[in-house]
Amino acid sequence: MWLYALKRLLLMIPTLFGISLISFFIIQLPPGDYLTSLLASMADSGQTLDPVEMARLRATYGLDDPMIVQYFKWISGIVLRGDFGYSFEWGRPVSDLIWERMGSTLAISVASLIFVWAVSLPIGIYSAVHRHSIGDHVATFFGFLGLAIPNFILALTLMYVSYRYFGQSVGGLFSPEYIGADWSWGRVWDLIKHLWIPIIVIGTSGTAALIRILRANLTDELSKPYVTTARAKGLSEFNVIMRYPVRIALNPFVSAIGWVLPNLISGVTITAIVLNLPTAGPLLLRALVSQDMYLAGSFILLMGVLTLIGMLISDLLLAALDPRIRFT
Amino acid sequence: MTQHPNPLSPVAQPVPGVDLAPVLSVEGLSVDFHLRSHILHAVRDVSFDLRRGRTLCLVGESGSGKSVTARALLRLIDPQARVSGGMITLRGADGEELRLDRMPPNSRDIRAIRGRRIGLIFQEPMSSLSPVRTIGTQIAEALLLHRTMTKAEAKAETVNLLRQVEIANPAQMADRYTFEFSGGMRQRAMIAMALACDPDILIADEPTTALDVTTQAEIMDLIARLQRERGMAMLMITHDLGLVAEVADAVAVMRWGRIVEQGPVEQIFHAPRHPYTQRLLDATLKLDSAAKRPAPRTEGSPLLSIRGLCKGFGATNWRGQQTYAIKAVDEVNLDLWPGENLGIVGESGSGKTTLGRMLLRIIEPSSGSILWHGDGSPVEVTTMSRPDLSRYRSAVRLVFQDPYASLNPRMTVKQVIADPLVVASGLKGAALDERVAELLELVGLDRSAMERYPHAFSGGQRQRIGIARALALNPRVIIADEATSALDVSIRAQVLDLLLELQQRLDLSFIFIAHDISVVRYFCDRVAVMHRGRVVETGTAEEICTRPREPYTQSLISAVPNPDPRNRRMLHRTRFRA
Amino acid sequence: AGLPPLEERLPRNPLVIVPTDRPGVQGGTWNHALVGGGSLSMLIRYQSYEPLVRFTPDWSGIEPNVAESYEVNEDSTVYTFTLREGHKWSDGAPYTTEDIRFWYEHILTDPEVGTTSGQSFWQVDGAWGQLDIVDETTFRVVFPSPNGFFAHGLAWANQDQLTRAPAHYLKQFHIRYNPDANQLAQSRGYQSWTALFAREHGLAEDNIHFQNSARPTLNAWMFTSAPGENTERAIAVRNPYYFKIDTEGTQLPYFDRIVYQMVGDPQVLLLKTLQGEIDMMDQYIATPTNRPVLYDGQQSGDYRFYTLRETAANVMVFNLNLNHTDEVKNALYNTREFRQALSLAINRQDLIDAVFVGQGAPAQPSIIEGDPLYNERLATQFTEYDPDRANQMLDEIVPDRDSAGYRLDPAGRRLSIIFEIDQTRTTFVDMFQLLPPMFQAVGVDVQMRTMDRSLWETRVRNGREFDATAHQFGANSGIAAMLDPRYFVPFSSNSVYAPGWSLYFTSPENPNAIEPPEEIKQQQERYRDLLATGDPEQQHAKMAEILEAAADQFLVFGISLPADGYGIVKNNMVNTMDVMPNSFGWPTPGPSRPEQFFKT
Amino acid sequence: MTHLHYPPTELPPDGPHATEELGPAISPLRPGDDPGKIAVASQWALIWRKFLSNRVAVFAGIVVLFFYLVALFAEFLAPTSPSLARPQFTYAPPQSIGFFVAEPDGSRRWQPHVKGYTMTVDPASLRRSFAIDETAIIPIGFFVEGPAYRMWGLFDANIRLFGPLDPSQPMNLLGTDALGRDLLSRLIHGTRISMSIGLIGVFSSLIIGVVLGALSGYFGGWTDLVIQRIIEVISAMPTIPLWLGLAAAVPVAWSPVTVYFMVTLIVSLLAWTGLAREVRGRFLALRHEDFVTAAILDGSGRSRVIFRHILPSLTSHILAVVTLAIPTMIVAETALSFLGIGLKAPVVSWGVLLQDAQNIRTVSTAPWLLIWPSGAVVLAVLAFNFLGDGMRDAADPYET
Ligand SMILES: Nc1ncnc2c1ncn2[C@@H]1O[C@H](COP(=O)(O)OP(=O)(O)OP(=O)(O)O)[C@@H](O)[C@H]1O
Ligand SMILES: Nc1ncnc2c1ncn2[C@@H]1O[C@H](COP(=O)(O)OP(=O)(O)OP(=O)(O)O)[C@@H](O)[C@H]1O
Ligand SMILES: [Mg+2]
Ligand SMILES: [Mg+2]
Repeated sequence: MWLYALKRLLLMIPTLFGISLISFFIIQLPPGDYLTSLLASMADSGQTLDPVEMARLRATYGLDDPMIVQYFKWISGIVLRGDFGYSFEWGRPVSDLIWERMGSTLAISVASLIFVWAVSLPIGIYSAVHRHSIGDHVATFFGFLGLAIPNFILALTLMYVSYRYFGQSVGGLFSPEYIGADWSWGRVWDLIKHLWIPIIVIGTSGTAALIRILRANLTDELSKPYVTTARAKGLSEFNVIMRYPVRIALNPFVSAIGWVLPNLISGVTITAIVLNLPTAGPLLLRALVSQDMYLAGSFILLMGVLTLIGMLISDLLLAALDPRIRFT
Repeated sequence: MTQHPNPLSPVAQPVPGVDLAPVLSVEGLSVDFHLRSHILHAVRDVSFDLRRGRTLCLVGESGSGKSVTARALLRLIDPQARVSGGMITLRGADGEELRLDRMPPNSRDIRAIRGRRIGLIFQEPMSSLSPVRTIGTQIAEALLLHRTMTKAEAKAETVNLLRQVEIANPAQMADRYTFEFSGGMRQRAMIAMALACDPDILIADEPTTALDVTTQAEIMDLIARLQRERGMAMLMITHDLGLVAEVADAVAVMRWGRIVEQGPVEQIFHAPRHPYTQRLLDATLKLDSAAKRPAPRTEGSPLLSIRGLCKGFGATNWRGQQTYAIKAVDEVNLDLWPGENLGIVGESGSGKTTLGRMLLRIIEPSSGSILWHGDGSPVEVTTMSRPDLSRYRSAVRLVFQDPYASLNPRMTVKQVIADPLVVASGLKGAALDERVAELLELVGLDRSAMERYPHAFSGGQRQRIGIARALALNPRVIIADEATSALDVSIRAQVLDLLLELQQRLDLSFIFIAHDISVVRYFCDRVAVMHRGRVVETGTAEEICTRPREPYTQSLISAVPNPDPRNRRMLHRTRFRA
Repeated sequence: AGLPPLEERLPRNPLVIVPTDRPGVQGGTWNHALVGGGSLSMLIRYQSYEPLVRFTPDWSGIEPNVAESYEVNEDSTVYTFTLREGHKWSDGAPYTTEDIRFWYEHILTDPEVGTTSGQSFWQVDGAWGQLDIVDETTFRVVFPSPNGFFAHGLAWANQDQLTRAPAHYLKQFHIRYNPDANQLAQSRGYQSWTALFAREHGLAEDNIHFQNSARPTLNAWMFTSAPGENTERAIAVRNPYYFKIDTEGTQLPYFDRIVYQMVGDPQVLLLKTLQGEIDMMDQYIATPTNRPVLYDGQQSGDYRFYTLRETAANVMVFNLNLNHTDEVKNALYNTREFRQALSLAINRQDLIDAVFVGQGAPAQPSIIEGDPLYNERLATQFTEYDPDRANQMLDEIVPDRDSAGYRLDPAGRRLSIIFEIDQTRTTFVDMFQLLPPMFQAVGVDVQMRTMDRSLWETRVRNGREFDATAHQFGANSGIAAMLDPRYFVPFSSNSVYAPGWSLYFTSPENPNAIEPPEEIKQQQERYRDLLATGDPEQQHAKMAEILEAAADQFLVFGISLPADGYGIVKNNMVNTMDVMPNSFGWPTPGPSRPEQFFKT
Repeated sequence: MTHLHYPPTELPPDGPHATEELGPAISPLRPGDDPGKIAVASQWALIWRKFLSNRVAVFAGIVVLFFYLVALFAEFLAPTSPSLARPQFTYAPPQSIGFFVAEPDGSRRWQPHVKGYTMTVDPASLRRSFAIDETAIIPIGFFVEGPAYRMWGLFDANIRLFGPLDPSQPMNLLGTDALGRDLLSRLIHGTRISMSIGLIGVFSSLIIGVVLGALSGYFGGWTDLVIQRIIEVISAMPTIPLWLGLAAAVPVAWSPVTVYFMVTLIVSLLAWTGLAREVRGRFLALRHEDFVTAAILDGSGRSRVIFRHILPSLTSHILAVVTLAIPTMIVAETALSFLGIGLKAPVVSWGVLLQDAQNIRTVSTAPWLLIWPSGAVVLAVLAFNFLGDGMRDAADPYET
């Protein structure tokens, strides 16, 4: 098993190179480069750049090099010096930007992840055990409602409601008066008042998926003979279900853990944009749209690393969860 | 009869304060299955009593409703089954009466009884254990639940229990998973689990089918001791009339959902009244002798020859060090001649299944060779190419030891049996249906079974489905791993005769892995005895059964139960200590 | 704390501002917002419109600002500026002609590290104006030939870099003044000093310029947390050395701080506005669609409306690509009658009703009625809805039709015109939902393709293969129209209908430039002529001539002159203007002097 | 033996040697049925019967069918053309249908109708206010003449299932949008794209995911290694620039539907990874089960083992994933439009309608633009879900 993990860790190196190379080229797929997108936003306020100036800026940014040269500049900086380059748009080292957002990103992602799991596991189990009960149907209905309403609209609507009926400041994690303030009870309360919307928005779509999948898999397991054996021991229904079938029904979740980590970065981007959350998603989106390539590339590389780690963890967990699965 | 022949029976030395009032009475129990197409009355109006320290054996035809009855007592029947009538009364020592039939399934009341007051051993231990938790935790769980113990104590007790059920290296084996256990070991784990909380009543549904006779005897000793010491009552379901004769106090005979006859063991064996009971006893006697058939030729080249076959299992820790290693099959040399029935008997866990599986390369051998002479020139099986292998596999068929696990739960019986036919011959439509029905009828199943799913059958029925599947392709060799253990004697005799008849017709050979010495004697020409991965003795069936040479074989033969309650011999067996 | 007394911070002759309504007191925070990244050029509007000379609040002319005074000679060849004595940067360093020299030598005219972005008004006939430093506070700019709009160029938003380049600060990054500049650059992750230098002055693009909170400024507020340093919000605080006082002698600005929230999406900004979190806003949210929502929210948001005089030449201008690479299409689009017929096929009133709630009247891109330059023919020709006449005219040009009733172009293909549109321009998209049936009625297959803005920039502004597009802006009055006559003269890349011709105007030797037909060349000459003219009267006459010719040429056509827009301002904000132009040249509300806004 | 208290069996009254029973006791489900006949009903017949007895599932099936009928006959069913804009009726609220009109003499006459609007424009708020005008009766009816359309591109027609008798009169049962287009007609037309092209993506990613996941899990080893690396690369791949690049690469002359079709296909080429890993996980666990071994021994080829023997164990999971993917796909369109590559006008889909509703203006003053499209998505998805659930239950061996 550990040998397997080691092998996988070694395999990560070429995979990462592959990922970085492919992503770097994909980032360049949209026509134009950072300057074009800059020009587009400048044109909005009536400014234009003359072609000579453009050419000069291109040279300063190194955008006139062939793509492969740019790639090697970037990747060798990372490998040799741990330098991720700097962001054209923000004019700061990429690593600063990424770390700055990681805190809140982690906080929000983990909070919503916990929320999603905390809500959907019990409901999913309930739904499977009490199939076709009223509770099951209600969960199904709300789950799909959450899926069918785009996060964007849901966030807007919730914000509108909270503005309209609770007179609460919307968007972000804090009201303006608490941004950058020291921690106090008021600030915590303010945070809580802001946090419910993102959690609901992210939660509705996330939980629905989990609930349905858990329900489906658990339903299949519930009729297996080993469940009856567990019952015959006199275990309570709760323990029977949690210790036996749920463990096997979790297999798909564990398979999907690979995505949890990269999702920390890019997940819920649209929600974050609408809700003005200071997470990494919107930053990444902007970087991609404005072709701020080192920032985007580094984000993607980071996501690649997280994906690889996530998948490895997921594979190890799979084997831990179900001894029939043996990796070699 | 003042001198009771059974020294195990507490009645022989009456214990003060032990009354013989029933601890559990069942009256008029009926269970119906509401199936898609009809209602099946699986259990009809069944009544019996279980008494302290006594054993009631339930025998009967395969599919007659024995397992359903047993499960109904603990309210563990499938959701589509309904208890349509009857009373189940559990009586405590202090005279309180609990009506189990009135308790809702999975209620707190019934849970307090499950495991604690009534232990249940399931018929198919292989599928009844969770594949993803270690055997140890599954046993310890019961201990922690019903007995006040710390985790460490539970662990120690688990190891102790495993030792009592004769599992070698219990401390290590507690940490293994189900799929690393042999069939018999799983069954013993199941027994350990049921005994863990020393229940007042033990319901054992064919608890020893996968056990060799010596182990079986040890287990029965253990249970008898518990009965003696703690007054445990037992309901034992079995097909082995020898065992019934050895352990039962009373016997109930079931057929088509009814108890057709019930009475003290003496009476059933010596004065059976119901024709079915009589047929059962006759069949038992018949199986006690060898079938009369010409000896197969043993000259020329064998069909299969096995040389130096080995298989080791093991685990390594994170540093790659071997933490446990086992030689499941060790340097086995065997030949199978055309038209021969080769029996393999041996201790549970001695590598029989592993050997059988290696012959089909389901398990890759660690070393050794297997030569197949079926296609003219001999071919080495261990290095066969894929197309050859699939041809070889259609000629050499396997009947799995665990019928339940080998049937796809999502395919109907028809699909299961038809699968090899469809693949090999492309049979379709009515012709296919006809062939499947024919195969089912051969093994004594109704053609109406075709559209049902495996879980809706009794243990014996599933086993027969497995046999039907093996027969489907007109094979040359059948490796039958405990293929008849779950069948009642009359059907077993019928199936064995069928196989013999097919053998005559089709020039079949069998490798017959079995625990039931009488079956081996009846069916096999030659017998190989396995012990700890090695073949310790080979000889003709008659030789092995009557004049065993090796001490292990002697102990084995001496432990074979005698189907006569007046002449119990299991207790006088010779014990083998290696 | 630790600051010298006020007299020492103010220049000898501070600029006295007459407040719009009444003098106020220092203090308070201006709550503001920026949407998305990359929109920092908006900052010029709110806190950074401090050129040497600026547009007056009513956009009627120019008045001194950072410069104490300026003079122009008769033929507009010599401009003399006087700076304020004792004027200081926000770090207390003096602001003198040394700053002017440094900028001129090391940024404007240095071919290696300089930038000339937006500085074309410093050039006449390809030659830079000469800088003459007279003394610490006086300098002259001398042109070889007349440059009538030089002062306007300085006043135009964003263009005046003379007040944005603190020499004493920038010298540390310049190799000439700091031999270690290269090491400094490398330690900060740049390849050489030039990159760091460009980054530090940021004059090539506003996004970079405003990301620097270390660089001293002349503005009323200076960033303590610049946009980009924190991705959530930016904070600017008062500049203690700011050079303006009110009539009471209180140093401006009144507001202590401006706090910009960085908002990801305009809808959120709208909600924040409704909630009263924004003190003043007209960008991003003040659309016709949002008007009812904002109207209803006046109570809860505690704000009122102000009026924006729209200055765009039209709400939407149809730009057929007159320099198409496809010969057949090019010939067709260059047929004036074809464009006229299309114009007649449009039911403008319906569009105005649906998209602008009936606000506005049919008009071509033109000068607003009432302006001295107003040209009725230019404004109203071919604005009537007359499909029959359109059909007739088209029958002359492209008579053949296919089975579905669409006309066939001379090459025998279905006459399809695909309009490529920047998807952020939602009003265009809305209008184009209604337009295809109107054109179908005259047998022309008009389709719309929306696309991401960068793609639009690449395909349309920098490409030549598109059929057509729609765009906006330009100017509808006075000086603005002269400075941005994009729809009347193809003179810059904003004249998207004729990219090749525009390039011919700026750099005729460019391989992508296309020599325009004679009448267009004449028009371009007229415009060149206008730019050289310093005398307002003559400017006016020349512009009128251009407009008349534009009416003949009918290069583009539109829907309606924009109706007045609006913005919202908190009820407790004082000294804002109730009516002001909406433009990016007069960077709304910059010239209305935010430094004298305050809250009660 | 007397001390053994086992009573002898109570034999049936007719004695021990009475007629022996010859088979299991069965009785029909409903009295009167012939159990013998039903007992051999084929598996499919049983599944079908089981399905029919599940009322929710049958109803869901009918709803799905209904959606497809709507999609098929959209032109005929929609009261008016989906792109017909009436500038004077922007953001007009829904009208309700009345059945009787009061005659001048006080009697009531049968006449299905909707009430007209009176509209005022408020110059301050730039808003059209609509009030239902009780006196303006707009008679409506079935099979009326409406705006002309070309049915399936085959023939011209102008008969519509229902609508105002006078086509120039407004009938907006679900209200109108920002350009005064009838929401009901747009919703009906949107069904076509959303229930066809939208689902193609779902099914193609389903197929890729299942096949690759199955291969990866079944074979393990190198196959697994390679497929997993592909998955890693794909899931780390940034999609946004891909879309943007794609949007640029697609020829402008392509019709929006073609572009959308391509985009959906490409989405599905990238969207299979999650499912593939889940399928793989289950395969890894199942591949050594005895029943799989048995299938191999039966001579089944690899694909037969994978698809016929193992895959059915994943039915529930796959059905769940599919029903989850449907709304996600429909809604994903709104995100794609964000980048300029979703469906574009004049094509309508539910996603386009939802996208139109993504603003405060709609949420606050025209909620119907939000409610109906999301309602349609929810209804469709619930219908698919219950249908899928019903099918699963019907095929589930453990259920009765
Ligand atoms: N879940 C089920 N659905 C339908 N029928 C069932 C189900 N379980 C058992 N049966 C049927 O009920 C009858 C009794 O089954 P049971 O398992 O009690 O038999 P048994 O006496 O234990 O037989 P064996 O000795 O073969 O194990 C059988 O005919 C079987 O087919
Ligand atoms: N997959 C496995 N991993 C580890 N050990 C195994 C595995 N399969 C079998 N064993 C071990 O190999 C030995 C032989 O097992 P096998 O199943 O061949 O026994 P058997 O002779 O068939 O016994 P039984 O009669 O109880 O079925 C046992 O000790 C068992 O624990
Ligand atoms: Mg049984
Ligand atoms: Mg075995």
